[in-house]
Amino acid sequence: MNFKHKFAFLFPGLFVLIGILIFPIGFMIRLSLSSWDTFYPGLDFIGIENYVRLFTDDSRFWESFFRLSFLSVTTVSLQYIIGFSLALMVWRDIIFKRFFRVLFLIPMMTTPVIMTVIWRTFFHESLGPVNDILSIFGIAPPWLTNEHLAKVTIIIVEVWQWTPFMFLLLLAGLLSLPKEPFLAASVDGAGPIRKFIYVTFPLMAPISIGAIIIRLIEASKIMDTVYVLTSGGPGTSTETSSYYIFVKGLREFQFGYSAALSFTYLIIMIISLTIISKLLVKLLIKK
Amino acid sequence: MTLKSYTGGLLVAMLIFAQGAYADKWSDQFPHIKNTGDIPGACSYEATSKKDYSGKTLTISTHAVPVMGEPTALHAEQFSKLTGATVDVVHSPAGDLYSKAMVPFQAGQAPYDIVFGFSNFIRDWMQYLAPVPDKYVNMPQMQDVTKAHQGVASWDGQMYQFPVDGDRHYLKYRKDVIDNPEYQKKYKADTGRTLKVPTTWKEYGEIAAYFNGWDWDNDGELEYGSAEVMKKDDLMYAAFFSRSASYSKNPRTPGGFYFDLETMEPLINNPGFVEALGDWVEATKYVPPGGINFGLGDEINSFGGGQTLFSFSWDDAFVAAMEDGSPIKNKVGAAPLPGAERVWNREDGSWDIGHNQAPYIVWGWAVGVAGKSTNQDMAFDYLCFFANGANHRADIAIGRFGVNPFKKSDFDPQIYIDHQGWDPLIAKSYAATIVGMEEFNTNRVFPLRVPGVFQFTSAVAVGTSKALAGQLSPQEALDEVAAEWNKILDRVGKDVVREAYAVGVKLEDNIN
Amino acid sequence: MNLITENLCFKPEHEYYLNDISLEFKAGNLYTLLGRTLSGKTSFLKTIAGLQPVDSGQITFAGKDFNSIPVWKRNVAMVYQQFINYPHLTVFDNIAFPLKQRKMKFSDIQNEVSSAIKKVGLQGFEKRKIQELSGGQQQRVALARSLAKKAKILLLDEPLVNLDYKLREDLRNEFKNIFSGDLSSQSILIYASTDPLEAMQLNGNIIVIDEGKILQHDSAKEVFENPSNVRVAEITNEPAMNIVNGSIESKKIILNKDVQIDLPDKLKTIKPGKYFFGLRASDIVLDDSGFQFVVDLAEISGSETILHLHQDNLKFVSLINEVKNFNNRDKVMLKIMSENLYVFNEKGNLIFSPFKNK
Amino acid sequence: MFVIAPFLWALSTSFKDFNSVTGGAKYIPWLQFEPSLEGWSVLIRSQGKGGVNIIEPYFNSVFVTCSASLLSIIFGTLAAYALSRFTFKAGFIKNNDITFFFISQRIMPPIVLSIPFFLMLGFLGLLDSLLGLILVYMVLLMPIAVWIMVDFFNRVPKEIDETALIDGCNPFEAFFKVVLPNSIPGLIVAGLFCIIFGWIDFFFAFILTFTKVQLLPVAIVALNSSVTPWWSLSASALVSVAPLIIVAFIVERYLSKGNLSGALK
Repeated sequence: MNFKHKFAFLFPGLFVLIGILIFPIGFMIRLSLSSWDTFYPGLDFIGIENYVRLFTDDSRFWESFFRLSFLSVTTVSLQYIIGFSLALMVWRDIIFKRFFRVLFLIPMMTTPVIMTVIWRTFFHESLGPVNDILSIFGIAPPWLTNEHLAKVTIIIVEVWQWTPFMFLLLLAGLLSLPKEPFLAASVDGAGPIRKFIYVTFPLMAPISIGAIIIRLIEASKIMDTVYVLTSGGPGTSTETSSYYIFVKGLREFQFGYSAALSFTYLIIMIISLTIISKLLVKLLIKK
Repeated sequence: MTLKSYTGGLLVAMLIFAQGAYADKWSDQFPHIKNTGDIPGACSYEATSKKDYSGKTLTISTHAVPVMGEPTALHAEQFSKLTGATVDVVHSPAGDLYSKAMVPFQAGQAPYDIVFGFSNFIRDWMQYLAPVPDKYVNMPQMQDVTKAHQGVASWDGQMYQFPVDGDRHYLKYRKDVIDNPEYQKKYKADTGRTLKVPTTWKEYGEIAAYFNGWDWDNDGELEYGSAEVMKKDDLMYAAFFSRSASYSKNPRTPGGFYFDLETMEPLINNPGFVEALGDWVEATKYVPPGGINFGLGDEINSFGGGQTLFSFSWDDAFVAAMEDGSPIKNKVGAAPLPGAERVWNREDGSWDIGHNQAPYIVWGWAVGVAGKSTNQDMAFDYLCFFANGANHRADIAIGRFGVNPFKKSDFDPQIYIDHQGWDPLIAKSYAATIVGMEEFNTNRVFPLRVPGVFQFTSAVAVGTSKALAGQLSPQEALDEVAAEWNKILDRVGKDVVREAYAVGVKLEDNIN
Repeated sequence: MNLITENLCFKPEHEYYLNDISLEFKAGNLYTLLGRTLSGKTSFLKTIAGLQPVDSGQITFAGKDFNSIPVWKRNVAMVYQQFINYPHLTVFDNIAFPLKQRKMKFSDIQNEVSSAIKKVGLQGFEKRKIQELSGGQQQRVALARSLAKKAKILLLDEPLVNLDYKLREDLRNEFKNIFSGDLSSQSILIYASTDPLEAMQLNGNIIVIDEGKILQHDSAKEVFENPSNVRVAEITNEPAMNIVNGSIESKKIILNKDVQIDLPDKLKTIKPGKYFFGLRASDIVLDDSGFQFVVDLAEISGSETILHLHQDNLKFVSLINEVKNFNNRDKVMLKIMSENLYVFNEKGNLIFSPFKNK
Repeated sequence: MFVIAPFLWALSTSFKDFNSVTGGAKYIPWLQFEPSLEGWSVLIRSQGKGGVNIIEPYFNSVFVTCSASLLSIIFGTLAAYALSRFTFKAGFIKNNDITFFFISQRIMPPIVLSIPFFLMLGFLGLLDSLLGLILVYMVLLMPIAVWIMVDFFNRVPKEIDETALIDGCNPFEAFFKVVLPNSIPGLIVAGLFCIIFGWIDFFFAFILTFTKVQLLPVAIVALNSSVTPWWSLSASALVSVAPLIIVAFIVERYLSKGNLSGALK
């Protein structure tokens, strides 16, 4: 269909969004070309100096970026796997099905900043319940203070918080699947596993891609969890890009530089997400 | 404060200050000051009640409750009752106070009349703050403030922050352990050394390691050596400077602790600091499980809850331990920070042997009035009221308020003995410890107060936490910090930093 | 009140949806648009309705330029192959929807709707929601809605294809009555279909369309008897007409090296050379005197058997008017009814039809 | 168990006080520690007594979240409909690119936008106001609305709209009379997502407000002092999640009825 009315549908939203964003984004780009910091707040012009610094003299940013990639890919895969299993579980008729469905949704609805404080007490190595219970087995993992375990802890919290999102999307997808292919598969004598591999999974592929991409976008912003749980420590072992940008911007008030970081980050994210989504489409659908 | 401690306090007050507490019309109306009643002064209840600010609104950005946030709100409520002003208080976590005020400042706005923060924000904030008017600087209430804290609140002689709190780092220890003859014997037998309050960081480490990981107070729980702020956030570097001061603050080499004032060469990676960081890495072995991720709150919970033998940062852990209801009330002691058996001499490039001790007058709560505020009179009156004699005396007794002594009159041990039920010995050692470092010691370290201070301290936090996590050796870690400091210097401008740093060095070198 | 399209072209990407379509539809007539799936039938209908733009070309209706009239003012009606109704409305409201849209008086609406409901046989279902109806009933609602509108142009896009066999037959018969009885001589009815049988049964004008191009436009009988080219012959027969690339040489029709048949007298006038030969599936019959073929696949459909056969490189489909069991790889003897052969030249155009030359 | 454990812990902690927190992990009130209502009482005490006022922030949060969600849904749904049904082309920019533009707004870390937003709202005089927050939240929420609704509309047969057009509706009438009434499940889902994401935002609410307008997460974080009072923080965390549990039930109801089916695929 093609009517001139189409603009009347699209433009209000588009222009509201652009209207609200054009200044911030333009300002950010301009800011990235300035040396605005605590002491000299102002839009001077220093050319691409900030970008030069970023590309030649800031391994911490790149390290944090790769760490972020690792964390978000891991958490999103885990969320996908767990979310899918849970969705499959309550898809069928089990007892208290509805209760479980509600239960699995709740973590998503908690404010991360607040919930993570609770998690910090939860993993507190001498006052929290986790190590208290584990001490029965004579172990006391340093959840927040070991370089590697701290990452695991962050992953656990992220998985807890956001698996429900994946779960909801996938469950809704499952519930909307047509019945015929399953009947056909049953007639052909396919067992539950083969049914999953050959029927459920392919049918769910498009939904999965959408869900994974959206979660990757959200997961890449992971910050509250890091801030509250470990402040990026121990060392820099849990610093992620957005946390690093946050530190440079709102802690050290190097606005010019943090704008350059942000802009670079944005470009990288848009490119990599586009590539990832193309890859996923190839991987999940063409097969 | 629970009702019980009110009554308890009231009884004590009735006995000692019978005349003062009796028939004071202000303490009837404001139970907060029941212990003392109104104390006369320019900003007393009596004086404040004569002002009329009705119809005006005062806005305050302060810390989260309870620490500093609760007294802010409490005094706001009282101030409002007395003057008719509307007072809006907004609370933020400590880490966000700087940006909460700085973002509007930089955008040319003044949404808050009063901004709470830390004393080391002064250089970044002062261009947006109104200087404290002479009227307040000269009043007796201010003259009672220790010299060190007047210095902390001022920039080159001009006061920008209104003193409402005093902060310093000192050593807290479990008196019941250190003074226990049995443990003293046992320690001697096991190690050949004497068990006493440590005077060097090495001793601190040895004793803490010895008392780590076993149930020395027989409560069924394990106890540990030391609780310290090791979490990589805005506070950990302060703990590091506390540990480094005695190794690097050499009274014979004035002209800079953090930088060499002449060359602006960072000193952060000299052997003194490296030695201190080495000690600190060692300390990860005698902190409680998870201790390497302790923030100040954890430290307070840990020492205040009786979990560790030592702790050495702000007052809070000590006050928490000494509060009514604490399981270790009157079982703790206060002492100056440990020293070192040698101190680095950067001019000779060698160690000066001999005991050296340098107190760290750490930054603490500080509060300023926005330069663009249209209610500056009211704002200063509020702050003055906040810190008036009666309020201050009541505030320092409540651990969770985070308000600590900073007035000369606070160092009378009798206050703590009478009002808070402290053991006289403890009260005396506490008062002596504090007054000693603030009034008499001349080898003090003051917080770094230069433009972009957060960049410098954040670099320290990153570097030292890498060392604590074992990612880097102490030398490597501090070399990295020094390199980062040089970069920041280049960015911010060496001369700008030098100019600001000179102001702090003057304090350290006792030049007025 | 004629509908005229001139040189309609639409090529959104790389393929033509509509390729130079010029047609004239006369009021009071039924046109069947016959073509395979994706041949451009739906595109054409949507273009008439105004739902799809064209790159070039002109539509005129009753002498007026139709291009410039937006879809909602064109007064056409359309029934889709999917059962498209308004799911949130009842049957009555569904049918009344276009009438309300026209701001008709409520009493008139009631009359129109009930007469339309009667026509499609849905009495008693007025208050039902759409989801509570079967597929056939849903399609009746869609039909009723388009009838109630009394549109000047009624477009039906394979309305029966998604129904099961029995229902399809029933509804098709009803269609005939509805159309012949009610649809006044004022209306143009265009019926898109993939099914040649259906097209023949409807017995209107047949327009054969393929790859967006009109191949033939004639009466049903004419299209059946004289398909203008190979593609039409394939499209208008079910199963598709067998088309074989062969030649005529010295009084013989050579289909491959084994299958060679004597040239029937009727074809003697045709010069030797390469040709396409068309043969309806029903013109290949079991006969021991014929050639030997191998069965690739045998399908039984109703009272008929369809055999897919091959002999060397030659592939045939044969329709046998009885039910017989064959196994794959069975060998069967088949006779080719050579007098019913169509002959197309190398370009695929018809040069000989058994009907024309009878 | 994994899902619920933190809540149980928070519930238990909310009844503790300083001594029962610092004495190691304890779980069961009365049995292992003396329960105290301190944590909960903080939520209703006046500020001067060390409480945090959460009633007004609660209503602010509800108002801002709902208004921003509603506006996002309105604009987002219209845009999503356009992107799903019509073809747009401007140079190399096509429908998918516009859709991606909408969704990509969520890629930006909030920190990136905080300063510019602050300056912009300052210029418009909307700092510390509900309206300013609503504007900002629209940027956060509209991408979600567009994403869900484009998906939804892609699954509603376009022949329904076409039929409406043929039946005499212009595109607006077709949208409002036919498409919208049949999109209620999608709208509900999009609305719920918007509400969730609006409700849990902390960052913008924190940076862009001063004293007049406070949202719930900001009010609660005011409890996260340097000495974290575990008890009151736990209590307030539970309070903040409570209304969304109702939301969870609504979502579930739609799931069970299968109405959501078309909504999210």
